[in-house]
Order: sequence, then C-alpha cells, then structure tokens
Amino acid sequence: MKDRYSRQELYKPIGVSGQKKIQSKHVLIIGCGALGTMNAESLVRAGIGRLSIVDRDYVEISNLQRQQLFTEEDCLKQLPKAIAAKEHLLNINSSVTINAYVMDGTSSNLPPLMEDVDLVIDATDNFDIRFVINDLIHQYTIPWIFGSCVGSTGMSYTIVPQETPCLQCLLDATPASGATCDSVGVISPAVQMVVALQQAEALKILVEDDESLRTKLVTFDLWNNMFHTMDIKRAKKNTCPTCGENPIYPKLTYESQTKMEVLCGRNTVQVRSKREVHMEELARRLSEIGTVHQNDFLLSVDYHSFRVVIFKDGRVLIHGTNSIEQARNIYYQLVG
Amino acid sequence: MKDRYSRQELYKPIGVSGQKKIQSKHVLIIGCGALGTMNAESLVRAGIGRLSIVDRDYVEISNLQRQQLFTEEDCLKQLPKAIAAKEHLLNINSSVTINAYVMDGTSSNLPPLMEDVDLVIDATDNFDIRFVINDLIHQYTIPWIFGSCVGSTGMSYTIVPQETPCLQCLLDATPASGATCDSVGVISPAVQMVVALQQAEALKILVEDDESLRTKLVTFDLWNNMFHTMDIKRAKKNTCPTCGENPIYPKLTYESQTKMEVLCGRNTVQVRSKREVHMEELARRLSEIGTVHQNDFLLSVDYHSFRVVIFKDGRVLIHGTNSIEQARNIYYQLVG
Amino acid sequence: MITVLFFAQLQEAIGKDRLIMEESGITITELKGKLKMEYAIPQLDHVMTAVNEEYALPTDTVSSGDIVAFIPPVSGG
Amino acid sequence: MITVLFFAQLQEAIGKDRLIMEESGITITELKGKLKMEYAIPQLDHVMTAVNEEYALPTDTVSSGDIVAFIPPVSGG
Repeated sequence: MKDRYSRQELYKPIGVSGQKKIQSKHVLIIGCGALGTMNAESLVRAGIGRLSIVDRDYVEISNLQRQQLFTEEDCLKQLPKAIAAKEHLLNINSSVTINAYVMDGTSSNLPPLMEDVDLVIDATDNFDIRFVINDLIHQYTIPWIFGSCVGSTGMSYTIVPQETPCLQCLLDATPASGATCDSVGVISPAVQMVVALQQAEALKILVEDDESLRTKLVTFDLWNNMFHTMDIKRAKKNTCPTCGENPIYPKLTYESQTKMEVLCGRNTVQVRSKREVHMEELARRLSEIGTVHQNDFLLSVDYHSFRVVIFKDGRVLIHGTNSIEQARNIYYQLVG
Repeated sequence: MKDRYSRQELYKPIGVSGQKKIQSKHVLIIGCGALGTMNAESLVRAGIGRLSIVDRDYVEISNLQRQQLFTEEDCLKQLPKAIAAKEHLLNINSSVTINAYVMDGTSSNLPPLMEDVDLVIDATDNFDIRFVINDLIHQYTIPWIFGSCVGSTGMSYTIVPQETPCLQCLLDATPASGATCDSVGVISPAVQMVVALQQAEALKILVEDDESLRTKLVTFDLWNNMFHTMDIKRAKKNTCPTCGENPIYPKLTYESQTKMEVLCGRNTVQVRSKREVHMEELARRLSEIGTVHQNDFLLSVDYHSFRVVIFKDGRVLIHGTNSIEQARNIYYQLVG
Repeated sequence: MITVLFFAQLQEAIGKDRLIMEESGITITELKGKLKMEYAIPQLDHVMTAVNEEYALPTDTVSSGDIVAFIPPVSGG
Repeated sequence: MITVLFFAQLQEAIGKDRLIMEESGITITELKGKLKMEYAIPQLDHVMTAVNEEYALPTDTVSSGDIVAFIPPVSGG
C-alpha cells in the first residue's frame, strides 16, 4: 500500500514528511450532513490518523441529493448518519481509526471529545452550536474551520485561537436567524466549494504550514458568479468574552443553552432560547414553507404534520410531537 | 421518494420545473478519475436522467486518495473505473440510467456517443483529448465544461458553441506539456473546487438558465489563497478552425491523432504525436520522478519498470511493455 | 458613486446582486438606513459589512469608488 | 509599477506567487522577455496572459497599476 498517498507526497508543500504528520493527527468533525460527509471522506482518503464524527440525525431520502457517502440502503435502514458514514469510510480506507458518536453535540457532552484533537471542522447547521464550539476550541486551544452553505452560496473562515478574530468577534451576537437549507434549499456545488475551502485549510493545519493559512473570510455565490474575500483582522476585540483578554466562554454556561422540554400530555415540545427573533424576517422566510399566521405576539406555521408557534421572546412551541430530538430538528430546520 | 429532491426544488433558480428538466437530460462525462467520479456522483445525486461515462483505466491504490466512489475492494478486484463507478452510483440513485464505456475516447469512437447528449463534462487528464472534444462539441453543437487540476491549482471554463471562444481560441496550440498529477501531485480540495465550478455551470445548463452562466475562465490556487477570473471574450477568433466561420475541426482528422504502435519483438511501444516537445521543461519536470538522462536529441527516464525515451520531434518510446493501453497511460502520465 | 454587493438572501430582498449608488462620505449605518428606506430588508441589521474587501465598522465612512459588500451569515451545512 | 501573478508550475520557477515590477508602457511580449532573462521559465511561451482580469494579446501594452496574470494551462484531472 506504499503508493496509496503518492499523489499527495508528490505535492511539495506536503511531501513524505507532511504525509506522516497527516497520519498522526486526530480531527473532530461536528455534524455529518452535506459538509460533514464530504469533509470526512476527503480526510479519510487523505489518510488522516483518527477521525471523530458527531451527529444526531438519521439518513433521510432528502439527504441523498447532496450528502456524500450515503446510499438508498442507508436510508431504508434508517441508519444514524455517523454510523452509516463510518461504515462507508472504512470501505474506502480501512487503516483510519473512526469514532462515530450518535448524539446531539452540546456544551455538556462535547468537552470530553476535545481532548487530544488537533483540528475541529464545523459541519453543523446552526449558530447555537457554532458559538458553543467557538468557546470550546478557545478553551482547549484547537484551531477550527467554520463553514456553511445554503442555496448556491457559502462561506468559510479559519479560526486559530490567540491569532485570529473568533466567531464572537465577527458576529457580535448569534444571528437572529440564518437562511437554512430547509427553507431556501441548497445545491451540491455550494457544498463542494465550502469543503474545498475547508479541506485546503485543514491540510495546511495538519502539515503544520500555518503561514499558508488563508487569513480572510470567503463568501461566494456560484449561481451569480460572485467570489468575495474579506480581511477580518479589524474585527478582533480585546474585550471579546471568548478570545479576549478575560475570556468567560459565555456559551458554555448553563443559562445560555437552548432548552427543550416536553409539555406533559399536550403532544408538544417547548423550546426556550436566548436568541432574539426577528418576526418579519422569519415570517417572510417561513412563508416559503407554508401559510404563516401572524399577530402582534406570535407567528405560526404548519410544517409536515407539525404546527410550530414562535413567540416574540424567542419561545417556540412545536405541536405534534413528544420527542425532544424531533422537536430540535424541526426547530433548527425552521429557525436556523 | 417525492421528497428526494426537495432541497433542490426549494432553490428558486431550479424549482420544481428545473428539477423536471434535470431528470429529462443526458450528460456525457469523459474521464472517470478525480474530476469524473465527483462530477458523476454530484449529477446522480441531483437526479440527472441519463449519464454516460467514458474511461479506459482500472482502479489503482494511488487513485483512492482523491477519487470518490472507489473503495479498497474495487482496487483489489482491479475493476475498470467506469464499471466500478456505475455500481456505486446505482446504490446512490437507482432511478438514473447509467451507461459505462470502458474505452479510450478518441475522435473515432466518441462521435456516436455525442448523439442525444445535452452537455459534455471534461474530466480528462490531457490536452490531446480535450482538443478532440472541443472539435466534436462544436460539430454537434453541445455545450461543454472544461476543468483541470494539479497540485493545489485548477481551472474551469464553460464553452458554448456559437457563443463563447473555444479551447482552440484560448490556447492557440496544444500546450507542449501541462503539469500532471503524476509529476507534481494533487490534493483533493483542488478537485473539489473544480467540480464545484463545473457542477454549478452544469446545473445552469441543465435547467436552461443560460443567462447565469459564468462567462469567465477561473484559475485558483488553494494553497496560496489565489482566485483569479479572466474575461476571455477577446480571445474569440473568427478564423478559428474549430469555432470560426469556416470550421474544419482539425483534431478530428486522421493525421492529427496521437498514434501508438507496438514495436515487434522489442517489448516497446512507439508513440507518434503532432505536439511540440519542450525538452528543458520536460526534463525539469521528469526529474521529480527519476534520474533524467539528456542529450541534444532526446531525454530518457526510468519510471516504475519502464524506460521512457522522448525525442525532440515528439516521438516517444516506452520500453518494458507490449500493451498500447499501458503505454498510453504512461505517455499521458508523463507528458500530460 | 459606490458599488454595493449583496449576498445570500439579501439578493432576493433587493431583487439583484448589486446596486450602484450615488453616495459618498456617508457611514455604514447611514448607508444601511437609506437602503432600509427603499427596500424591505429588515435583516440588514444582522449582516457583516466589508468595504473594499476589509471588515468595516458601523461608523466607518464610505467614499466614492468604494465597493461595499453586505454579507449575511449563512447557517446551513 | 505593475503586479505580476504566477499560477501553477510558474510559481516554482519564480520562487514566489507574485512579483512587483517597476515597469510601464511595455508589451506583454517584452514583459515575458524580461522575465525570461531573469528567471529560468521556458514555459512562459505557453501560458495565457490576463491584464486586469481580461484576456490579453502579446501586443497589448501594460501600464503602471496593472495586474498581469500568467496562467499556464493545467492538464490533470
């Protein structure tokens, strides 16, 4: 198998010594959807030493349009994404150690997974968890590569603790809502472009060529042929609660967590989040999904067999389920 | 299965009507290596109606580092790439019609495959075949999407007959030699970036949104963080032998073909090509592979168990094989 | 004259991906204010702003010839 | 003063990905000539040239402030 990585070893900035480094490293990918599967496949083909994957979902038919690795059979078997991915990844490269965690990553259960990790790759679908990761990687001093996509657009940015501005510096508060793939769709080239940007940065970090890291945030729109880079040095804040001089890691506190509870006997889950809700914007976006009813205090929309009611203070009721897992998915699919 | 393409139908420039168009179209991918497998997987997930794939190679261990779809088992079975790809693609989406052609695409055998095709995607690894494709798609009036990558760099450009400059306009002659993955290596993010660019253009063509097509040639280097677009309108030549007013399709003539013949009893294949050879450049590049011996008339290099001798007039001898197929691979791997 | 680029869902709100505006010497906050008067884009409060490919603060001033980009954070993945 | 960008294998020949040159009013052919005198880059005859992101002909003139890119065709795939 000595020729396996020959094309990577021939590439001078990696070489034989870089390949050895790659094979000794451990990467944690959080999320195993479109960005997660493609990042995972890329790293496994590249010969990463160890790969840990965290995901709470099961393979669904609507995933197959853009999520690599998964097959129709995975969907029929309703396999958890992390498990299905692991199986396919081992068929591609049996020499990689793969840890699959079927769980909803939170500030409570992610810390143990941060031990011994050289790089974290963001493949999540909402900003709640991204801010938690942002705090964790600063606490553990691990670089991470932010990536996101929707429609034909996407963005990526490499965050190195003590070097670059962090996500908190860039986005003062959790965005009220970001467009999600479940509301405006997504095409696979947008996924591929984000992964290309993430993977190039990942390889630089793994071979310890930090000087080559991109220092800019990239945004693109493939349908409109736009590619934009933004120098974000100015965004770094000394007072940042995550990467500033006196970090308090605000998203790791119990109070800041988005909480879900089953409302007894009502076939309803209640979600309490600290995030601000912009009602008009949300209404406009949800109107793509179904008829939105709105008054001064709340808006409601029917989504599949569920009825979702969103209050101005950020509280959300999801009627039609007693499952916190299911409610969480619906919540992030609609609110982002 | 009605939700299968929901994320693509939600994306407005595609929508339900665009999805129907995608499902009625036929795409031909020439080459099933890194660019080919990823383009194929992307189209099959997107629900393309019919996909034809042409490739002459077998899966090898050094492919697995960057070529999607293929597994260690394909490699052990030494499956032809087109066949292995077809099998994996059908597991992903059983509703797509896939034609796999295990053959070396040439100006003689490609014409029948051009019938009834809506789009051609370039996933080849040399300019000889690209110029043949360039002629064919103008003769048959089919758009095609050029793509190539090596190291951390790549390029892509969409060619629409009667609209844009063609490959012949852009590159007056076949480049003497292009860097190849076998000489300077390649990393998978470069592949992903080219495919992202190609697939976005492919979707625009398939849903007939020609106005959104990128009109520029893109070049990038992911390791050096460069992204460059070039407006190539000025390159269009009325006298172009392929896309000009009096096309003669020069690469479709018998004389222009690269010819291979077994030299009887010598365990050697001779290659005769019309292309110019730049000896210094080639020597420099081949020195990455092995010790190059050079004199005023030729240079020679040992490559695996073969000895390759390249003459100034473009003639090449490949010692150590009687197989034209094997010789052809070596030739394109080294000369590009 | 400044060029304003819009990304992601802002394009839909504006109806195109860029605007040429006859403005100069105004702050980012003022520019956003003008855009909000003309278009229904409430989410303009939650976007990142770049001027000539550099991160910009709300108080930064935009001059003629500048390229301003409004980049809403995208959350999907 | 012009900026010259190099892609793919040209970077290795030059030793970096860009050069700032104190030139103005010379043609692309002349610029290539100067580069070939200074660096061992024979393949400069087989590259595409862009000036300010537009395809350039060998006879085009480069002025101060221009960005010239030399783009060798990449063949792999």
